[in-house]
Amino acid sequence: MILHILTKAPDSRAATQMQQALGNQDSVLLIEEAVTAALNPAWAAWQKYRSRIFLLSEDLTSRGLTHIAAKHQLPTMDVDDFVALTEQYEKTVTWY
Amino acid sequence: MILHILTKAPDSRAATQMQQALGNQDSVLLIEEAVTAALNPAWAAWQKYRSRIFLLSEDLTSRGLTHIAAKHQLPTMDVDDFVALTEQYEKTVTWY
Amino acid sequence: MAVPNALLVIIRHAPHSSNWLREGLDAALVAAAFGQPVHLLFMGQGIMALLKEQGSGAPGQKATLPTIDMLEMYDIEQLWVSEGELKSMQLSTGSLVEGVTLIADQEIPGLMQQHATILNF
Amino acid sequence: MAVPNALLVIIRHAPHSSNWLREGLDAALVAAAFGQPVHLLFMGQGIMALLKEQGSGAPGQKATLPTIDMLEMYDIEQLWVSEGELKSMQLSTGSLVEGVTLIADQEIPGLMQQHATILNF
Amino acid sequence: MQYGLLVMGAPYSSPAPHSALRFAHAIITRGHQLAGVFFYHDGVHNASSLMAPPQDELNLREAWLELHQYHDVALDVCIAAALRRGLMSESEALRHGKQAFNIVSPFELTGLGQLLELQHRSDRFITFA
Amino acid sequence: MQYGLLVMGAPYSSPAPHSALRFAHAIITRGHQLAGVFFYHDGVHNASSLMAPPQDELNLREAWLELHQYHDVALDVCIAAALRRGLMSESEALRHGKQAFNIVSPFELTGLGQLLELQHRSDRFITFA
Repeated sequence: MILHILTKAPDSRAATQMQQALGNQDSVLLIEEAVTAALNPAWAAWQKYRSRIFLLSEDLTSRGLTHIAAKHQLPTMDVDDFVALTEQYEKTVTWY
Repeated sequence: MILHILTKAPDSRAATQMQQALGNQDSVLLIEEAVTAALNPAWAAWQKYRSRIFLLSEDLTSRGLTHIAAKHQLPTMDVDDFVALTEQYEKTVTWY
Repeated sequence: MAVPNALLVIIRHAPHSSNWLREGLDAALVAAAFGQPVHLLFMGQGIMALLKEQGSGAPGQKATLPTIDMLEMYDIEQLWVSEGELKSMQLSTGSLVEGVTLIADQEIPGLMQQHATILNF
Repeated sequence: MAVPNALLVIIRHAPHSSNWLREGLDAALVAAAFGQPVHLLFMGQGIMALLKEQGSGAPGQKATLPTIDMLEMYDIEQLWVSEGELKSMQLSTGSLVEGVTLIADQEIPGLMQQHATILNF
Repeated sequence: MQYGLLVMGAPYSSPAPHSALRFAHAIITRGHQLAGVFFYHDGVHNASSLMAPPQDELNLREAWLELHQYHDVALDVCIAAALRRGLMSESEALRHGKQAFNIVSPFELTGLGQLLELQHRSDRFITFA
Repeated sequence: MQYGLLVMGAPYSSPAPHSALRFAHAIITRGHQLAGVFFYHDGVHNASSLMAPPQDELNLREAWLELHQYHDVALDVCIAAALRRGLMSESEALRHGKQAFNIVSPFELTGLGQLLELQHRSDRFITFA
């Protein structure tokens, strides 16, 4: 079980490679530029990894995407939740 | 008339944006990571801008792509030709 | 649209991801302060600099919006946004600050030709 | 394939474009020098590090191939290459250095799970 | 739990240092230990004592210093990555015949062995890049 | 013709400085003038006097120095971009109360006005980034 942290946009190479490496029980946290995934609810990963993919709320706020994420009903978490998530996953891998 | 210099791969945002900005009489030089375009002769730009898009040969050599470019019969130029090209174009724009 | 000695500054990078956006805007502001007419073209992720709801976010991160608001004071009034890219990012003009002008994709090459000097960030 | 304390180093960046490749390989070499079993996985542009025809190119640019050749001396013998990405880059195994092993895309998640420690470059 | 962080982005050019700092404080707030931070690749620039950002921007080096002072977090900097990028301590400056240096304690220049050691000794190891 | 170059990539992290240097020599070989090089964004790291790459790698700062010595090329560094990234001259070090500095002549810290001035006075202006 791995927690994957994506820091680049959904159309980046990092995002493609992360999806290739994702196991059935892994989760994904989208931070930094990756929160632009909030703009595109049709991004395949939203459907495919439902209930185990999250947006970091502080990075949504600074980029002006909080309302768009809420409108699309996408799951967010703050940095404390981020730490809590790392407590549950022994390994994390960052894609950048 | 503009000489466009692309430094990123054909699947990058920089490559997409360059193609949006390209005028009918403009030329393109592919340098640095952009020389990976040698791997893909089906890249739309090769057909669309035939006779005005070039690969920088020094950057092909250092990346081990010289033979692949030759096999695909793609046009190359060295750094002296690059300078000669800038003599002909009053403006250059670099996409990175 | 054609101003003989105008500088076109192209902004293609988003806030916070790098310093390209800030240093691109700085170049535009300095050129304007020196009296040169300056036009801005926002492409791709650069469009995110114009989102009006940008918050202060995490502590210590400097916001971009105050700089965007400053452009008008420097007489930088022409802010073009690539219409095709706005659409492909699924954004509407309503989510952007006021005062931007949409430009059709096929007009971008013409815009490039009309400007004697271009800086691409 | 499963070695309990092996380190998996993932290489995703091409030679010359940045220093990610070189600094990723350095981490792999140091781990091996410390006696840790090290496996390498090449994805995307990282596969270009394995092209056997890489020349010296422009003066002053350090080549990557000597470092790749050095891996075996450090007992780093497992070099996996993502088969799907090799194909999508239109490269064949014949264009790569000897000693690489192709790995099917669907096996990559399993590879990640089997390694206790991973460094991603 | 023991956490270790790897930071590979430069201040002001990458958001990675900001994300890492925010995460570091959240770790500590939740009662965990932060064993150390290893700076590699462009992340070595976080350690520069000559960093002088505008006054309305966070000085990232000072933010790391505070983390060390209040929470005893080790701040290790990869020596090979640092030298190449123009960062050196007093002893390295002597060795290279340079008149100045820009890495001072508690930032420590060290080898990549320390990175691997930190990864092994941490229950959780998170990369920011 | 008069050429001007804008360099916005850091040594060893970006290929831009290498490309720019190679281009600079080719300009001069073809009989043109190189009026100046402006370092902006991460390109300011090219000017660091504390850069100490491995001996089998080109020292990029020294390569720029040679270009200045033999061909009288002005080497201007954006002051705002430099200070933020930990690069300063002796006078800036005094002003900021720092013990050291890592920018020395012929590299000159200057404002963005110099970039615009170089662009205007050059017949050809090429960006490497």
